[in-house]
Amino acid sequence: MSDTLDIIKKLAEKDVNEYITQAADEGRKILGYMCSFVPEEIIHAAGMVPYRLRAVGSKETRLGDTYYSAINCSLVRHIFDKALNSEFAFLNGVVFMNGCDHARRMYDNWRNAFQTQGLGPEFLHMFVAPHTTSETSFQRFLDELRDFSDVLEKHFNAALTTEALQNSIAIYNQRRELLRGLNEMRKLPEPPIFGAEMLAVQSAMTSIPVENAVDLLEQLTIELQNRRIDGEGKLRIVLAGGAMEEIEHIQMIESCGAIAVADNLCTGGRRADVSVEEYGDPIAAVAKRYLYEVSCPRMIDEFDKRSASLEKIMKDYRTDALITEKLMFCDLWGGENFLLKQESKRLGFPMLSLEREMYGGGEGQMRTRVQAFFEMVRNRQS
Amino acid sequence: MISAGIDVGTRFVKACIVKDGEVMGWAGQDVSRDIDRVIAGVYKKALEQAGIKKRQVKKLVSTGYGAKLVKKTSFTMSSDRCAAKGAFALDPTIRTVLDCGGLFLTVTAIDEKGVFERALSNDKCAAGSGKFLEMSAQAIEIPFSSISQYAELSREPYVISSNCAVFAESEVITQVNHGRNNTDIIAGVLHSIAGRAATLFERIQAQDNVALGGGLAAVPAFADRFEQMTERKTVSLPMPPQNFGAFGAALMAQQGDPFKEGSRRK
Amino acid sequence: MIVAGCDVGSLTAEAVILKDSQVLTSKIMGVRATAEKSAVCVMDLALAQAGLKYSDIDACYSTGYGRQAIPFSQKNISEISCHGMGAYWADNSIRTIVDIGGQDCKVISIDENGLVQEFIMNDKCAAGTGRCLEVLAKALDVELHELGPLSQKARKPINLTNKCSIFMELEVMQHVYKKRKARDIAAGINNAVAKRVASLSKSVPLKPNFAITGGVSKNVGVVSRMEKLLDVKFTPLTVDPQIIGALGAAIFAQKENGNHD
Amino acid sequence: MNNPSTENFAISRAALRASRFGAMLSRYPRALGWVRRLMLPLAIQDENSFNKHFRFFILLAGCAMSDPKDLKALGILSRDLNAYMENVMDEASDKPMVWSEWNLSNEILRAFDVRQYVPETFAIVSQMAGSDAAVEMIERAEEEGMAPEHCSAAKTAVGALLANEAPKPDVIISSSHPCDSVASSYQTLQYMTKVPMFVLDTPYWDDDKSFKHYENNLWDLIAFLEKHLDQKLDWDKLREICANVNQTNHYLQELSEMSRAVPSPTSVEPLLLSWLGRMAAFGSPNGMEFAELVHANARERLRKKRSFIEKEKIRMIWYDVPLVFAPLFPWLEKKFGAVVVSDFMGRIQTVPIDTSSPETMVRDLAKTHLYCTMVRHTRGPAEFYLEEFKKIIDEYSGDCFIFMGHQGCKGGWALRKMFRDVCREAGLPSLFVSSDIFDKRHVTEEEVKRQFEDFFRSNGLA
Ligand SMILES: Nc1ncnc2c1ncn2[C@@H]1O[C@H](COP(=O)(O)OP(=O)(O)O)[C@@H](O)[C@H]1O
Ligand SMILES: Nc1ncnc2c1ncn2[C@@H]1O[C@H](COP(=O)(O)OP(=O)(O)O)[C@@H](O)[C@H]1O
Ligand code: SF4
Ligand code: SF4
Ligand code: SF4
Repeated sequence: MSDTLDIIKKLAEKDVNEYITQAADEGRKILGYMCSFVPEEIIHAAGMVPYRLRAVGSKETRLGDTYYSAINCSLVRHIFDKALNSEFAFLNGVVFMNGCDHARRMYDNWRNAFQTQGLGPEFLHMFVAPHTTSETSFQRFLDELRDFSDVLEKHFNAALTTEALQNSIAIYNQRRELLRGLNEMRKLPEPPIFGAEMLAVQSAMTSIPVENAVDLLEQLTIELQNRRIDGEGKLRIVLAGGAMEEIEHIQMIESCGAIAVADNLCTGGRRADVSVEEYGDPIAAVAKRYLYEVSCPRMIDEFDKRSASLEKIMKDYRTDALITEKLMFCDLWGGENFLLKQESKRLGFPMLSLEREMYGGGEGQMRTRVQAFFEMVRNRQS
Repeated sequence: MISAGIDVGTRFVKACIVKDGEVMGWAGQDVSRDIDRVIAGVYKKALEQAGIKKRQVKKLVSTGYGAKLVKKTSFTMSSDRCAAKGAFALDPTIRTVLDCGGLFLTVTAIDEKGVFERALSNDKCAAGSGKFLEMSAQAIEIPFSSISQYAELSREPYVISSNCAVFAESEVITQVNHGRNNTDIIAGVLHSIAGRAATLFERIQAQDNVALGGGLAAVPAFADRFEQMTERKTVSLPMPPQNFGAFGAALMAQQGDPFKEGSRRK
Repeated sequence: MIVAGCDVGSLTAEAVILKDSQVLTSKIMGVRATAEKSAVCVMDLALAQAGLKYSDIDACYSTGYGRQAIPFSQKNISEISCHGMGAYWADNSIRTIVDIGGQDCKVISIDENGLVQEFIMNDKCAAGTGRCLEVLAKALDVELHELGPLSQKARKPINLTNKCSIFMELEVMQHVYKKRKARDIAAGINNAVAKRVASLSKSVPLKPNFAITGGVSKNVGVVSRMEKLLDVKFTPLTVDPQIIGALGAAIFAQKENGNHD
Repeated sequence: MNNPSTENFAISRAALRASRFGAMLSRYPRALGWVRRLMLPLAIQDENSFNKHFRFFILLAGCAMSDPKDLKALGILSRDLNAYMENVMDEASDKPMVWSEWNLSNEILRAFDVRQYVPETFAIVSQMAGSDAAVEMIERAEEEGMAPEHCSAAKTAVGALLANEAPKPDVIISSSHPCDSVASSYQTLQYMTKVPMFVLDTPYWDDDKSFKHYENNLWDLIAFLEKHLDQKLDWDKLREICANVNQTNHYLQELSEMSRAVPSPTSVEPLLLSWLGRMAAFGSPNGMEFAELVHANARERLRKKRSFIEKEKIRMIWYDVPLVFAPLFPWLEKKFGAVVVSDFMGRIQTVPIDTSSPETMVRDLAKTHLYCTMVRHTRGPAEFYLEEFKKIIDEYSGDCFIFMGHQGCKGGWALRKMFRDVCREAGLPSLFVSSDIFDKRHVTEEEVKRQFEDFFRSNGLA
């Protein structure tokens, strides 16, 4: 049994943790953010701790529903519900992103709640990323990153030097490398870690200061050297999708006779895929990494690339099947699911798409489907 | 003057006879295929209870989802307004009426003169309705009248979050199969319906005092949960809440031109 | 060799006992408070009828919603595989199975060994399930088993447009209030459900022969409408469609525990 | 369910026939006015097998436009609409086929020698062929596995492609807004057609940097088109089109502002039609003539203080327009004397295009694109909606606000608390209806009517 893994799993189960409170006590500002496009390096270089908002621990969306409607994504409703319950009171600011329509409206709703109900914090910023990867978009994005740095500097009275940014890039790259190391181990026939556990690791790492993350990951890497999971008779699967934080859900999938050895989840392995270049203009390097490598269906002109990278993952990790995860009412992943389904027919890999509401139950039906899918994959293999 | 109100809801038909603002009699019955018979029957029962002949009724007003099915009415009126009218007549301190019916939750805000201000209904999905409670209770074999008793016994309500009433029901069944107590489940169902009612309540930015109307309000455990969630007390009125709509309609009938009253147009 | 299969669904529980590939007994009953109780109960009945004891059974597999909670089963298998296998066993020319149960519906494509090759299961909405039929039948005030025969007599079926089963109920009520004929409404209900299932089945390769299982297969209205929409004929099965799931589980038990020769 | 037809453009042809018939009739506006008057009671009834086809036709023959002069204007517009449809179906043509997303006003595209198809218009075209056609297309797309949450317009577009109702494209142009549904569905369309696609990246804010970014995008688009169509942009033609667009916009903008008068001399219908026209006839002589005529008619009524409808009683401000329930407008008019005085779909708010040089044209075209309906509001922060909404409330003397929410517009639904707050502050009663602009499976017409009736009653408006 691995101690560090237990520590990390505990971290994943909660929204506030001692590392964050400690950082706050030391006077570091905590900045919440919503989406994988928000550059953590820049926030970090301004002396702050980026913290990804999660719905974990939320039971209902009662208050969130006073703003959002029943056809809005449950993740967003849960997170905003938590905000209205002052569960994010420890944040010094929130950065929103025009990721999807549901999430970007949180910028509006949060401001409204700030004005009408005094919901903190005061610093609410909209960070805008283009939807295409053209040169024009790149220039625009570069500009946005510079503006973002300026805003942080001004509002928090911080000095965001090139050197600081270079350091931040280095340490985030270190975190990425460590995560990649773990992923590398998952390629083994007997991986050291379950997919559910790995998701816990990945989610926890976005809720603590990066320095602590690196320490924990280093220990975890050592501890996992000798851990092996018996993969005998289990299918190797890859998960793809947007935000995913329900660890029990992956446990359920794995309990049907599989190990999730790889993922392309927004809150998962995709963040660690590619490092930021450590030479040249650091802002440009960050821009390049975030515009071209986040690999999200909100980018309209790069499905081929996304599909190719998924195909590569499936080959590298020798997976038997793909499971895609989407939340109800998500246009972006709905469309992506359809495209992946076509690709699965073209390339001949089995694929199952699951739709769920965040913390929404319905396990019985889901289990039947997953189990039948695994039985089907085995039938096809034999 | 004697007037009558008939509320043809999604689940029940209710009738109420009023004489000069006083209730004389009322009756209610499940809707069924032969709706005309049901309406006639309910009306007749209410008249009998009031001891009044049909021809003595000067004016008849209908309300509710199927208001148009009632024949020979003076006019029809929307149910949110009738429920508010009824509740306000019983207690003029009331500013908000939450009508929890078979398929719709409606919240109505009124001003200090009882004039309608605004109303809101729940989102189109049935998981926050009386019907859902009935279906769940049926699925786990709890008689409707004992729902409150069962819910009180629950220590750990299992909250069902599915948006769909039918799927929520199947989740209920799955949970039963997993050995969960039916007390926890019914408490969870009540919790989720009350949650939706509370959201609606928040949305309209309701003022005190609050009255609960509709068939669901007759379930004490529901009202309790609702109060807990919103941290407000609701006023209990001297009439079964399911009857507010029909009562309000009958009161409307007593007035001259109902559309002028409370008109907000400048 | 004696094997058994047990299917605990949401409404009914079934048990099947096989002896040397012959059905010895089968039993159907309504579910009890928990899946475990239902399973024990139905298996007791089946065993009693066959005059056997638990220890006589060489292997027992379970399926259905309650499949994980069954104490005496060695393995649980999804309903989808079991329905595929059960239908295949009943008639081995079957390649496509449409199963419409109480809580969901599935279209299953199997290979020449009865193993699942492809399947689809409804997940978006409850419309298109047996439960939806029950709710609508109740709104129309007819018994469930009358719905099929009644709809066969329809001349001008109504068109139910709503996607949501609860609101479909309201729509049915409105038609009732408008004094539309019960048979036309019944046909409208069956057509709506059949249409749901038919559109689901488009994403699975439809290979002949076809079979329909699950409780709703007893509703002739839905079945004949499905045949029309999919342009296929369903092969009647020799066994009661409701026990197919349990039967499939028993066959799996036999396959995986018998001596392969 | 009908067997899917194998014939290409079966639905489009039927729609074209209906439209041609309408155009023919509109040559006799007075007679058409009478036909309309006679048929109206049948049209505003609930849909049944008898009136299914002609009720939409009635809408087309002038929605609630009872003035023969307006009907004449409609006839002019329908010439271009017919030409558009004929063009789409003209498989023999050797001009390249360009698909362009429905929120792009395609002045630039028109300055090339191409045929154009707006995939989402198919939803409207199929309405003309009877309202079930749209649902059929949607079902077709959903059966294929397309995401059910996508905008029904996008689903019809994909359904049309599957049902051989869409022409084969050579290139596609799209944009990243107004909503995720567009962003996502164009990836689907591109995947299915496998042709080069250009995507304009729509900015979030309304500042100079944003406009500049979009302008750069337009330059990229021109380069892309020149390359893939192997043609040069005809700047003179573009200048002509821009000049025409300026005029047309001027008329339409004034038209939408005339509704401030009580009673309103115009309603949302001409504007909506021009919105349809924007896809088919924007920048064309006929398009301008239409705008000029409806403008002149409204001006005439304004002078005489006449209402657009027979008797105006309720002035409504709308959020989104349920095209599938088009006969709702005549019904509202007949039953309640309700007229839409302003809405977010038809309202034109834009800047004139400076035609002095290619640079100025592209600069201002960028602005007109970003000020176009849907795009103007949905792409940015809530203020883009709310500020305009507050202005409308101030200026248009509305009696109520109708939020006819559409299932695709998740971003709009996410704002409904703020809309409600604004209404509350202004003392404006508001009705929130959950519907869908093209998919009548979502909510029945009867249900929508019931909600309207209850709402008007409750608020003492009727
Ligand atoms: N005795 C009862 N039997 C069944 N349901 C009841 C009973 N008493 C109250 N209810 C509840 O009342 C609801 C119907 O409320 P009602 O206000 O009559 O609705 P509507 O006006 O839409 O018909 C039912 O859905 C159920 O939850
Ligand atoms: N005699 C019958 N006639 C018509 N339909 C029936 C009949 N019996 C059952 N059904 C339908 O079958 C459904 C139950 O199917 P079943 O396969 O037993 O469900 P499950 O597998 O979920 O237990 C019911 O919801 C009902 O619609
Ligand atoms: S799951 Fe989809 S809708 Fe929800 S926040 Fe993510 S991208 Fe947006
Ligand atoms: S999900 Fe259920 S309650 Fe919701 S729309 Fe569908 S059948 Fe209705
Ligand atoms: S109508 Fe709404 S959902 Fe459809 S494209 Fe426009 S903004 Fe998007």
